[in-house]
Order: sequence, then structure tokens, then C-alpha cells
Amino acid sequence: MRNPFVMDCGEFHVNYKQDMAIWKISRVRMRVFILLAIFAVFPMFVSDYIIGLATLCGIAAIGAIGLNILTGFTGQISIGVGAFLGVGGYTSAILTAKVGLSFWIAMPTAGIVTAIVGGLFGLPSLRLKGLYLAIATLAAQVIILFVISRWDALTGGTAGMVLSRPELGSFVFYSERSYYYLMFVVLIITAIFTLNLFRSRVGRAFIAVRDRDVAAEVMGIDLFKYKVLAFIVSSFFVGIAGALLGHYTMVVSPELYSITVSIEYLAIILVGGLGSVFGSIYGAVFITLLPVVLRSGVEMLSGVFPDLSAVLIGMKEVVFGLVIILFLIYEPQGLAKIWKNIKDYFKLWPFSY
Amino acid sequence: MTFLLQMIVTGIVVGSVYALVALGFVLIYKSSDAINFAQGEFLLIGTYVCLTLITAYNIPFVAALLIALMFSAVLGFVIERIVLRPFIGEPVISMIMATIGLSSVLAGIVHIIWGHETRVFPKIFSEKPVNLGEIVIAPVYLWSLLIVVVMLVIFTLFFKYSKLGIAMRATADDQQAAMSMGISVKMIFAVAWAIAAIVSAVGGILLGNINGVNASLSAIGLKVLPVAILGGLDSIPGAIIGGLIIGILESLTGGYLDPLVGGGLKEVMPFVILVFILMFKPYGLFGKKEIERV
Amino acid sequence: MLTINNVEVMYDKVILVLKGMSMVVPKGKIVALLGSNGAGKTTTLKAISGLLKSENGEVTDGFIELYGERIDVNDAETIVKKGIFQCMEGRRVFKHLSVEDNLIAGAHTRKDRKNIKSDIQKVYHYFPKLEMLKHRQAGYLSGGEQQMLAIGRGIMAKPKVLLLDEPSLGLAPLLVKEIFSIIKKINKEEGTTILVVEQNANVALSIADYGYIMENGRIVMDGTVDRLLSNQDVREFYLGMGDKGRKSYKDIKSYKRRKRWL
Amino acid sequence: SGGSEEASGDKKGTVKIGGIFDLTGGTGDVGTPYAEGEKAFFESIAGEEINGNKLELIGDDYAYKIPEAQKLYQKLKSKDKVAAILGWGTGDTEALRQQVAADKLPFISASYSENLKNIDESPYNFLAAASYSDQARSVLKWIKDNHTGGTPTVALIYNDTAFGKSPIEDAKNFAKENGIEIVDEQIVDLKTLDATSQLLNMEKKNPDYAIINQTWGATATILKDAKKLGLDTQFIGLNWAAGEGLLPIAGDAAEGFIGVVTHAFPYEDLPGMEKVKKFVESKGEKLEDKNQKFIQGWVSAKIMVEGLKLAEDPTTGEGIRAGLEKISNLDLGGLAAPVTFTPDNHAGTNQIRLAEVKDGKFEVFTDYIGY
Amino acid sequence: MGILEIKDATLRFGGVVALDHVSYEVQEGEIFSLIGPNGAGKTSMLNCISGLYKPSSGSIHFKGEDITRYKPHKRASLGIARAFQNIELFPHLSVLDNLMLGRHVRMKTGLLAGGFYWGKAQREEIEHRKKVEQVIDFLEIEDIRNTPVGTLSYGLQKRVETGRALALEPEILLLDEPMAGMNSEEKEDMARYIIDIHEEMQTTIILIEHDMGVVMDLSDHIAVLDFGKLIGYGTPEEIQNNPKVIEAYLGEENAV
Ligand SMILES: Nc1ncnc2c1ncn2[C@@H]1O[C@H](COP(=O)(O)OP(=O)(O)OP(=O)(O)O)[C@@H](O)[C@H]1O
Ligand SMILES: Nc1ncnc2c1ncn2[C@@H]1O[C@H](COP(=O)(O)OP(=O)(O)OP(=O)(O)O)[C@@H](O)[C@H]1O
Ligand SMILES: [Mg+2]
Ligand SMILES: [Mg+2]
Repeated sequence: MRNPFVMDCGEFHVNYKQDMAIWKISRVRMRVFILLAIFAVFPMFVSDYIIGLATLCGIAAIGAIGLNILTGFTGQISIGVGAFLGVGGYTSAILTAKVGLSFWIAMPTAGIVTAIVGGLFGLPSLRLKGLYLAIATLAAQVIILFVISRWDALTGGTAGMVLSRPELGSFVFYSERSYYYLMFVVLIITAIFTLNLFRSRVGRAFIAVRDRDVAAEVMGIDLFKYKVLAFIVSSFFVGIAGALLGHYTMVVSPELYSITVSIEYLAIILVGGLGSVFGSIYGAVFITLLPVVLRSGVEMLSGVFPDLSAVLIGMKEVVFGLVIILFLIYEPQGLAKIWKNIKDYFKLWPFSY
Repeated sequence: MTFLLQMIVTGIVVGSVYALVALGFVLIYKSSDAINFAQGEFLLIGTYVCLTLITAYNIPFVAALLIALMFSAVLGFVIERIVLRPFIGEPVISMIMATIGLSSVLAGIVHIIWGHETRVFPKIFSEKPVNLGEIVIAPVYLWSLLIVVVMLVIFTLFFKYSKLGIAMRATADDQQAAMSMGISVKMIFAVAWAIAAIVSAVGGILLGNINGVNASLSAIGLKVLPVAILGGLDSIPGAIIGGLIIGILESLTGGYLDPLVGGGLKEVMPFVILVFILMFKPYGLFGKKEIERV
Repeated sequence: MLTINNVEVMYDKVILVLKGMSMVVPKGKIVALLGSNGAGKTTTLKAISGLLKSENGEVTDGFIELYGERIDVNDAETIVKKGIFQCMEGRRVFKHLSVEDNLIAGAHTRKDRKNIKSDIQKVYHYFPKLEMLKHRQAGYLSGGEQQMLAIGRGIMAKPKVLLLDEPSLGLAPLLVKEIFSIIKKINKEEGTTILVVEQNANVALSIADYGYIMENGRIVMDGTVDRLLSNQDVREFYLGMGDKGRKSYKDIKSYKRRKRWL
Repeated sequence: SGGSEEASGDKKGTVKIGGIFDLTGGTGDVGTPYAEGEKAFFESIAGEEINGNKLELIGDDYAYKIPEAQKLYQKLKSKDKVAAILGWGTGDTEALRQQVAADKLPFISASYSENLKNIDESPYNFLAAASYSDQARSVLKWIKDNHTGGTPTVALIYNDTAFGKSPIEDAKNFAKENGIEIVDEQIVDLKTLDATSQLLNMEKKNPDYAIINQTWGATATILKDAKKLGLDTQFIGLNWAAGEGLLPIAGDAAEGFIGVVTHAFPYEDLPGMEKVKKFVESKGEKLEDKNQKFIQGWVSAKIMVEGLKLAEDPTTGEGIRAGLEKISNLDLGGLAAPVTFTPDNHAGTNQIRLAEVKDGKFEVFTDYIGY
Repeated sequence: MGILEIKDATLRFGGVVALDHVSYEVQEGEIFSLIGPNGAGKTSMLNCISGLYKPSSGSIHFKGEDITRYKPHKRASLGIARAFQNIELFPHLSVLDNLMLGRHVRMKTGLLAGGFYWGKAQREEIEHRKKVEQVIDFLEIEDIRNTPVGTLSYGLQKRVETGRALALEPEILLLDEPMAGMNSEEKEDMARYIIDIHEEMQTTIILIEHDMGVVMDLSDHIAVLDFGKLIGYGTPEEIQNNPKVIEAYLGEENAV
């Protein structure tokens, strides 16, 4: 055996079902459940502010997983996420505010609509690759925003629209806590769906398209179909995230979905780790919280030297950039890989080879 | 008729500024297959340096320009050294990401040093418009047009014939193989970044003379990305032609379509056309095809 | 003269591939390095040429010397400047460069730029086919054509030591002969020291002065060509001849005799 | 989470006011002095007890990114438990409108967009100066009163954002009602390099006046290209188009440009300027180095504090809102038009002044005028 | 009628004529070899069969059906599998997943089923995993089952590549120089695999190989290309005695 430590040693799988489970080792399964439990109960103990941040992280994570399906797993870079979030947000806004549907219908519909729009803008992937395709998605960004800000009748134009928090019978998801749980459930579903997807036929095909499209085609994978499909699936989740975000902040307006948002999402999956579901989550938390942390840092410091505040604000950006760069330098494959390395280390410990 | 002409000429001259900035993208892509999202900040810093030299140390423009360009070159080197070197041999995407981080760093530095108010160049190019028959052009644009043409010639020759130019293309193709030829990939990157920094500084200084200088100037970076793509990410002539085309498109849409839809198309149309063109030329007008031999 | 002394190589900090590899390549000679897949031949070459680092592999123990000077610490381009040039496995031509630009790139470290023109002609003289294709983008060449180009680049670099990784890979029989005779020529005419990794042991040994055989990360056998040729195992496992000449692939016995040295 | 218990200051005797600034974002060039003005005012009253409480301004940069504004707002609300907020841009003010209403936090921002005036939709937003629509109306009124010869023709130049388009509809209606002809509209992007095409199209209609709702950069481009093309239209800019910052960029193209002045220039000598001068100099700085946006920030802060003074319960958002709504004809010593709020009107004023650029300086040539 | 018929296929790239009016038939169940000098057009020929290139003129028939215009994935689902000359594996995937991908066309699970991974999908995965394990045993690559193929040595990758094509359970198996870069011991193994595939699964095999020993021993028929032209067709004996072929390709000592 040339490389004995690739498989999880310590546990052996007597049948394929076990061997193909998402979390092969009971230890790992254990850990996952504990984590879930922690995230399920922690809102009980922290302030609304923290919960609010957690909610934003979670929503970002859902969108990031979506983007990762397209960019990380299928290798099609998208700079259009911002706009697709917008489509999701606006669809839900229109369906609830104008049509008067309930959130529970509006949110999935938002996903579907976004999926369709995403699919449309995915059509160029028939011919375009890599950065050239990326620009097509950038075009999507620009065009969609143009339509949104011009179709006043439907979207309220540049002024935007206001949304309300979802209701379940008489219960309104108003409190930070309740909305957190709403997000939490959606996130879990998204994550599990994606994890499953990528251990089964379609998901594998996506990865094949990313790695070696010629070979994939010759193995019987319809490139066009799967590339567009990736756009559709990805956009669906982004749309869901958009709807969740819209109903959380209770407003949608074109300015919310600018190109900077798209780039931020790219940052999330790159820092988190391309082609990794958990990476998307780590990344979302990281990129969402980093500015917050830095801000409180600046606050503290400017308490100490008030006249430096201008400098400190500049430093905030500097540090933000540095942290991203350092992460990439230390581990180009992202947070997910770092986490994996740590685990591997202990798995192999005490023999390093 | 003159309206049409004026539109086209305006398009061309504005396009030439785009072309200049787009060149920066191309130069980096040609050597590393990566896109530099910090292009805008490069441009900003070069411009600020030049501006500061003129206003704070009242050095004559030409001298200031040269110093600024030298500074940019150094900046390029340094950044390659400390930021991008670790990404040699890593997946391109992570280098792209690094440039996003870089842009934030540079933006921060700019903010610390130069604050945020809009600054302006003392009159360098005469404000007096040049009249070609009915058509009027601001001199600064003529300059950019001229500079673009010069750069076009220089870089085309450089990449076609010079040892360094060939090495750069080789590196973009296959870094490891390039190393095995004894090509110093680090060196190549450093040079590429230096040149890119210089070019964008030039672009920035021209822009600064049009709209004044403040942090939002860096946004031009993203605005120009489609130009580079349209021309073909690795093609010098591509960047130039792409710039002119987008410029003209913008101006014409502004002139003829905007009045119909009540404006705003000017910024969108180029993208629509871009995608349309890409459907027929998937690697831009002059971009290198991905060679798939099995 | 090139010495590899008890070298250990690890990839990704965990995968140990070379486990105390030692060999010597005398000046002006041709040395053949044989071994089965995954034995570590390519890794050995990369360790010498310094290309390991770009695959996050590293020499964790032992050392490599060129004329008594340690080179395992240097990075790839310095090593090339010192006169070691590797033709990498799988051609690795610069797809988007024309054939001629590929050759020029090969001569990158050359100080005597003026001789480049004539050397290009020399390469064309060795491989006429390349001259026909000189303006074609290298990526479109056939496998064999690319192999010629890769070796052509090696010639352009005028190295002291030329490392060839499976030069016969994918070449037609005639061409294999041709290329190896050219390799021999280069060795004779330019006095280039050559270390060639080959699967086609017959032809490799036919031009080599000395041979090494490695199995998972170690040299398991070495000796002059004649000595190797007379070795039972080598004959069976590398030259594909039983005691009575070549046996037909049709009637390969399904059980197989294990190599003695394992 | 109902607002009030969060809103009440935790540290007894101090009321915290939140600040949402743009220092590093797209509008940082005007956002920074504005924020300084606000901070300055609070410093200037640092010692005093206002209505039994000390006041503290806790603010931070959101870089003109709405999501950041959202996070910052959450923090101010839940972590710092502020009782009211001084905001900034149109986009984020609009975005937070509902939340501040729900959380009952009075919100004064530098965005004067008309639909903030709608009490039912935005019961907690207050406009400290004339809304963009009112500015446009007042300008049109002035045109009507001062135009000689026939019906005046007017073009509108704005950008495709909530801010840019905010006054357009109202302006058109007002023009219709007052027999002014809006002959053309042009959209010029905030970051545009060139407005030739729009101006040439406008030239075809050859309007007497063009009302610009832009920021400095775009305005400068418009003025320069207009000069280049030799247009004879009189350009009039709303408050964000006017201001010192425009002058150096536009150069002599700015000569003759008329700007809407909602707040005083530091170089004007006005009764209200004394306090500002004293404070600035106490910091060892010079009033000349400050600009109009500084005054604007100062004034916004002052108005907010006035509300606190008049409030029965200055520790809660509701209380402060009630206080603000008591403000009637607050004299700002000429720094800005007197403001009045009532429970059913949160638009402090509709009055503005006009200033013309004469040899590189804005010279105010009207008193506060409305429509 | 052969399982595969090439009728007058011509393929041009700008000036280059990679294939020049080539016609031949491959019989069901035979091992058919394509040989010829480098650049003769062998790989191009396979590319035309697997659909990566479209012949400029001429046609290709599979079991009588004209497939000239079919897309590659369509042809794969018809049962045409291919292993490449320069390795085209999915480097980041494990050997296992690479082989599972080989079975793509034989599997059904769709997007939703896969995502929720409910019973049917799971059962399918497992059942096909069994098939793949057979291939793994067959090629004796058990120990690297879970290794990312990117890190495997050249020879092993070659083997995995063949395995991936096999996993498709093809009717025709196209092998482009499967033994390149192997020493004779490994060639023997590979030869044995090919023979076994051929015998156990009755798969038709089209083989490109430069090792004449292998070609002559295994093939039922051989076609020889030179500069895109078919310069010889026949049984190994016939080819070995064909002067044109000897002159263009074999050289004297490979002849008999
Ligand atoms: N980049 C890498 N990362 C991890 N392991 C590697 C890497 N490259 C090679 N290996 C491992 O090192 C061992 C030796 O590989 P190497 O390529 O040197 O073998 P080789 O002798 O060249 O085989 P072949 O004749 O097939 O080319 C193999 O087991 C391979 O899996
Ligand atoms: N996509 C392409 N574009 C241009 N020329 C090509 C292309 N593909 C192949 N060629 C040319 O067609 C000819 C035949 O190439 P092919 O790869 O089929 O040769 P081959 O018989 O496989 O050679 P080898 O045995 O070396 O692999 C070569 O001259 C090659 O340059
Ligand atoms: Mg090897
Ligand atoms: Mg071939």
C-alpha cells in the first residue's frame, strides 16, 4: 500500500453503504451532532446583537454554498451573485408585498425564479470558459440591476421595496432569535442536500466538468446540460438566501446587490475553500465577522488614541486585506483545508509517515 | 451627421483611456494567467504620488510623472515580492483572490495617507478644447490616444521578439515547465507587475486630469475589465481595440438609445454587446484559444 | 559529476517517496535509471533539478552535489544556470508558443545569444519534422512531435548535465532509435553528461554506459550495462525476455515470478 | 424585540446617540467632513448636562456599503443601546427606515429624499433640511420668478440611483402646475468620464436652465463638457452638486454655476458661526479649513440635541421623537433654515438659499427662499 | 458488416490534413490496432470515433447507425469508451470516484434524488459501487482506491484511465497507447488485462500502440496510417511483410 494514511485508519467499513456514508467514522458523526447541538442552543445565551450577526453569517453561508456549487465544484467563476441575491429578494418581496402570497410560498418560488434567471444567464457557458464566462456573469449583474432599477411599476425602482417578517399562523418571526432558527433550518437543509449531491451521480458529473471537461464529455456527460444545471442549482440556493436576507432586513433596493457583494461572496468561498460545503460556512462566518471584529478593535484603540481614528479606519481595510492574503498564503485551499490538515495531523499522529 | 461624428470621436478618445487601464490587466494576465483586482488601486496610488509631488513639492509635471512611474515600478516589484510570490505554482484562482485582498490593503493605505477628499491636478493639459471642424475634443483625451498608440507598438514588439517577452508567455502557459527552462518565474512576475503598475499609473494620471482624484477613482478598474475581456485577456492589440469599441458603444448608446429609454443604457449596453460578441468569439477578439489536444 | 547521496524526498510533508536514494553520474557519461511505475524515478530527477519545491515535495535528508557543490538547496532556475537541464515527463511544451519560440525559451539561460540562431538550425537538422512545423502552435503537435520539441529545447539549453524523463514515451519505433542515437550524438559531440530515465530498457541500455535500477524509492541494483544485461531478473522484468528470447504477450502465464530483490 | 427597553441607556445619566458615517466609501469625500461636524458639535457640549443627561455620540464608518450599515445599525441598537441615530446616505437610510420605525429610534440623516417625509412609512425619520424635491421646487419657483421672456424651459440631469431620481417626479409635477416646461431629462452616471453625448442630446432641446442632482465629480464633468461644447444653458445644482469641493475639479468651467445652499459656508459671517469658530479654534484648527459639509453635520447634530432638550423622556427613542416634534422654528443662527417638526410633519423646512460661483467662490445671492 | 465502419473520413486543420480519405471496418469482438508514425493521425482517428473531432468529410457508422454528427456524450451512451494518450483523469477525485464517473451513462439518479439521497439513489450508488470494485480488483489497484489520482505515478494513472473506460462496460474500447511509459513487466500485465477484457467481456478493442511486440501479438487486424493516409490494412503477418509499412514505420528489424 503506497500511501497507507489516505483512508481513515482506525475504523473499517464492512459494507459499501457504510463506506459511502457522508461521515464515515462514528467519531466524526458524533462531532457533527455536537456542533449542531451547540448552534441550536447558543442563541439562548447571547445578546440579540450576536444572534443577528449569526443570522447574517448563516444567510451568507447559504448563498455561499450556492455559489460554491457553481464555482467551487463545477469550476465556473461567477461575479453575478449579488444580482441573483437581488432576484431572490425582489421575487419574494413582490410575491409577498404585491401579490400577497405567504412567505412560505414566496421563498421557494424566489429560489425557483432565481434558478430560472440563473439558468438563462448560464446559457453562455455553452461556449464560454473561465474568466470569459465570469464576465458573462458580470454582465448578468449589470443587466439585472438595470432592469430592477428601471421596472418601477414592479420593483419600485431605485427606491426599493419594503418587506415584512414571515408569519406562521399567529406567530411572527420578528425576534432575532426566531429568525435565527428559521435561517438555521434552511442552512441545514441546504448543507445536507449539497453534501448528498456531491457523493452521487450529478454532483460527480459537476466535478468532472470542472476537472477535465473533455474527458467528462467522452465519459458521457452532456457538458452543456450539466454546466447550465450547475447555474440553476446554484442560483436556486442564492435566490433562497436572497429571500431570507430580504425578509430579515425587511428591505430590498438595487444598492443592496452591487458588484461589491458579488466579490464579497467570491471572497467567502475562496477563503473558505473552493468545492467545500463546510468551507462555505467557515468562509461566510469569517468574511461577515472580520469587519465587525476589526471595527470593535478600532473602537477600542480610538478610545486610547482618539486623534488616530482616521488612521485606524484605514488600518481596518489594510488588516482586512492582509488577513485574506495571509490565509491564502498559509493555505491556498482555504479554511476547510486548514481544518482538514489539523484533523489529518491528529489522525496520523504519532506517525507523521 | 456631425452629431454622429462627435459621438464616435468622443467614444474613441474615452475608449483610449479605457484601453490604457485595460493594458494593465492584459500585462499581468499574459505572465500569470491571473486577473488583478487591485488594478484600480495601483492606478490610484500612482496618480496620488504624481499629484503629491506636483502640489506638495511643486516639482514640474514631467519630472513628477517620471518619478511617479518609477515609484509605481518599485511598488509593483515590492508587491509581487511580498504578496504574490507565495502563489507561484498555486491555482490561479487563489492568486486572483489575493489581489482582491491586496486591493483592500492598498485602499486602506491610500486612505491613511491621502484621506478622502477629492484632489485635483493643476492645469497640465490646456482646458481649451481642440476643434476638428464641428467636432470638439478635450486635449487630455488626445494625449491618452497618443500614449495608447505608442504603448501598443512597444508592447507588441516586446512580447513578440524579446527574450523576456517570450519567457513571460511561456510562464503563463506552464509555470513548472518554465522553471525547468531556468526561467525565473518570480522575476517574470515582478517585471509584469512593475510594468502593469506603470501603465495603470499613466492611465490614472490622465483620469485624474479629467475628474480629479479621490478613492472612488479606483472603481475604473472593474469598469474596464470587460474591455480587457472583449479584446482577449492576453492580447495587447485586443485591449486597445476593445477599449475603443466599448468607448464608441457607450457613446453611441448614450447618443441614440438613452433618449429613447430615458437614460442609463450607456453603462449596460457594452455588457450586452460584449456577451453577444463572446458567443461568437469565446476568447475575445484576439485572445488565445485554450488548446485542448487529447 | 553529479552525486546523489542517500536522499529522502517527501511530498505534502507525509508521503515519503525516496527512501535513501544514492547514485552517481560520472562526467561525460550516459547513465540509465530504470524502475517500475511509481518507483520514484521522476521524483529523483525533480529532486536534482529543484522542481520538487513547486509540487510541495522536499528533500528531507541526504544531499545532491554537482562537482562537489551542494545544489539541493538551490531553486530550479539557479540549478539550470549551473548547467542541469531536465526534459520533463510528458513533454510539457508551451502550448501557445510557436515551435520556434519554444526553442528560444529553451535557450533562456544562455549567455551567448548570438549562437542561438545556429543552434535552432542544429535542432532542425536533428529533427527535420520540427522545421516543417516551426510556426505551428506547439499545443497542436502530435505526441511524438511534442517529444521531439521537448528534447530540442534540451539541446538549445546546452547544459552540462541533461536529465531525460522517458524520452521514448509515445514515440514510434524508428523514431525511438533515432532519438536515442541523437542522444548518443549529443553526448559525444557536445560532451553532455546524460541521465536518462527509461521504461524501454532495451534501447536505454543500448546507449548507456552505466545503469541503475530502483524499486519503491531505493536503488536495488546497479552496474555496468553488460552486467545488467546478463542479470536474469533484468532480462525478464525489464527486457521482457525469458531464458529463450522474447515470449509472446499472448501466452503470459497468469501467475508471475516475484523479483528476487523484493 | 420591542425597542424601548433596548433603547433606554444602560449607563444611568448618559444618553447614547448612534452615528452611521461614510468615511472610506464612495461618498467619503463629503461624508468625512459631515461626520466631523457631528462629532465636533457633540464635543462642544461634552461637559453639559442636557435635560439631566450627558450625551455621547457613538459612531462608525460603514464605507457606504448597505450591508455594513445593517450590521452597524444592529450593533448600535443592541450592543450600545443608543436612543437615536444620525445617519448618512439615501440608500442606507431607506434600507433602515422600517427597522428604525420598529425599534422606535429617531433617525436624522443627510439624505433628504422626499419619501422620508411620509409619516406612516417612516415615522421615525426626520429631515433636517429641505428635501431634494423641495430644493427642486424652490429652484423652479426662483426660475419662474426671475426668468424674463416667455416660459422658461428646464432640463433635469441626474443619476440612476435612489438619490439621483428622488426629486425628479415632484419637480416635473411642480413645473407642470407652475407653467414651467421640462424639455429634457438626461441620466449621467455618478462615475462618468464624459457627458458629451447627454449634453449634445440636451442641446437639441436647448433649455434655458438645467437642474443637476449629482455629486461633485459628475457635476464637474457636466460643467466641463458643457464649456467644451459651448452651451449657454444656466446650470443649477442641488445641494450635493454644490459646495467647495466642486470648484477645483471643475476649474473655470464652474464660473456662473448656481448651487442650492442648504447650509452655510464657513466663510460667511453669521451669528450661528461664532460657536463653531470658537470650538474649531479651541481645537487649534482654523475655520477656513472647514467646509460646508462640516457645518451641515454640525447642524444635524444640533437639531438632534435640540430634540433631546425638549423631550420629557430623553432616554428613549419615543421620548426623543416627541421632543423633536416639539421643535418649532428653531433658529440656527443662519447656519441653515429654521426647522420645525410636528407629529405629522417631519420635514424640517423647505427653504434654501442660492449661490453663484464668481471667480472661484460660491457667493450666496438670495435669502432663504421656499415655494 | 463490422461493428464500426469508417467511410472515406477526411479531417483538416487549416493546412494540415490529419486524415486523408480513410476507410476501414472493425469487426465485432476483435482486437484492432492502429499504428503509424508520430503525427500520422491515429489519435485524430480516435477523436473522430469518440466525437471530439468532426470529420471534414466522410462518415462513421456504429452498428450500422451513422454517428458522424453525434456529440461525444451521446456516443458514450451508445457504448463507445475511450482511454486517452495524455492522461485525462479527474486529478482531484479519488480513483474510486474516477471509476464511478466511468459509470455515469449507466446510472440514472437525477438531481433531486441525488440531493436527498433517498433509498433509490442510495441503492443505485451501492450497486454500481460493486461493479466498480470488480474493475478495481481486475486491474489490481485496490490499495490506491481512495488516493486522489493526481498524485499517482504516470504508469498507475494509465492503468486507472483504462479502468475508467472499462467501468462504462463499453461495446467498443478505444485505447490510445495504454502501455506508453511502462516497462516490459508492466506491459505484460497490461497486455494480460487487455486479453482478459477481450475474452471475459467480448469487448471490441481498438488499440493504438507503438510497441510492435504487443501489437503483433494481440491484434486480429491492423491498420497503418501515414500522413493521414491508410497505407496498409491486414493481419499482423500481412502488415509485417508490407514493404510500404516497413519503410514508413516498422523499420527492417521489426519485419520478419
Ligand atoms: N506531487 C505529488 N504528490 C504526492 N505524491 C506524489 C507526487 N508525485 C509523485 N508522487 C508519488 O511518488 C511516487 C513516485 O512517483 P514518480 O512519478 O517519481 O514515479 P516514477 O518512477 O516516475 O513512475 P513512472 O515510471 O510511472 O513515471 C508515486 O507513488 C506517486 O504516487
Ligand atoms: N486540434 C488540432 N489542431 C491542429 N492540428 C492538429 C490538431 N490535432 C491534431 N493535429 C495535427 O494532426 C496531425 C495528426 O495528429 P495525431 O495526434 O492524430 O497524431 P498521432 O498519430 O496520434 O501521433 P502520435 O503517435 O505522436 O500520438 C499532427 O500533425 C497534428 O499536428
Ligand atoms: Mg515518471
Ligand atoms: Mg497520438
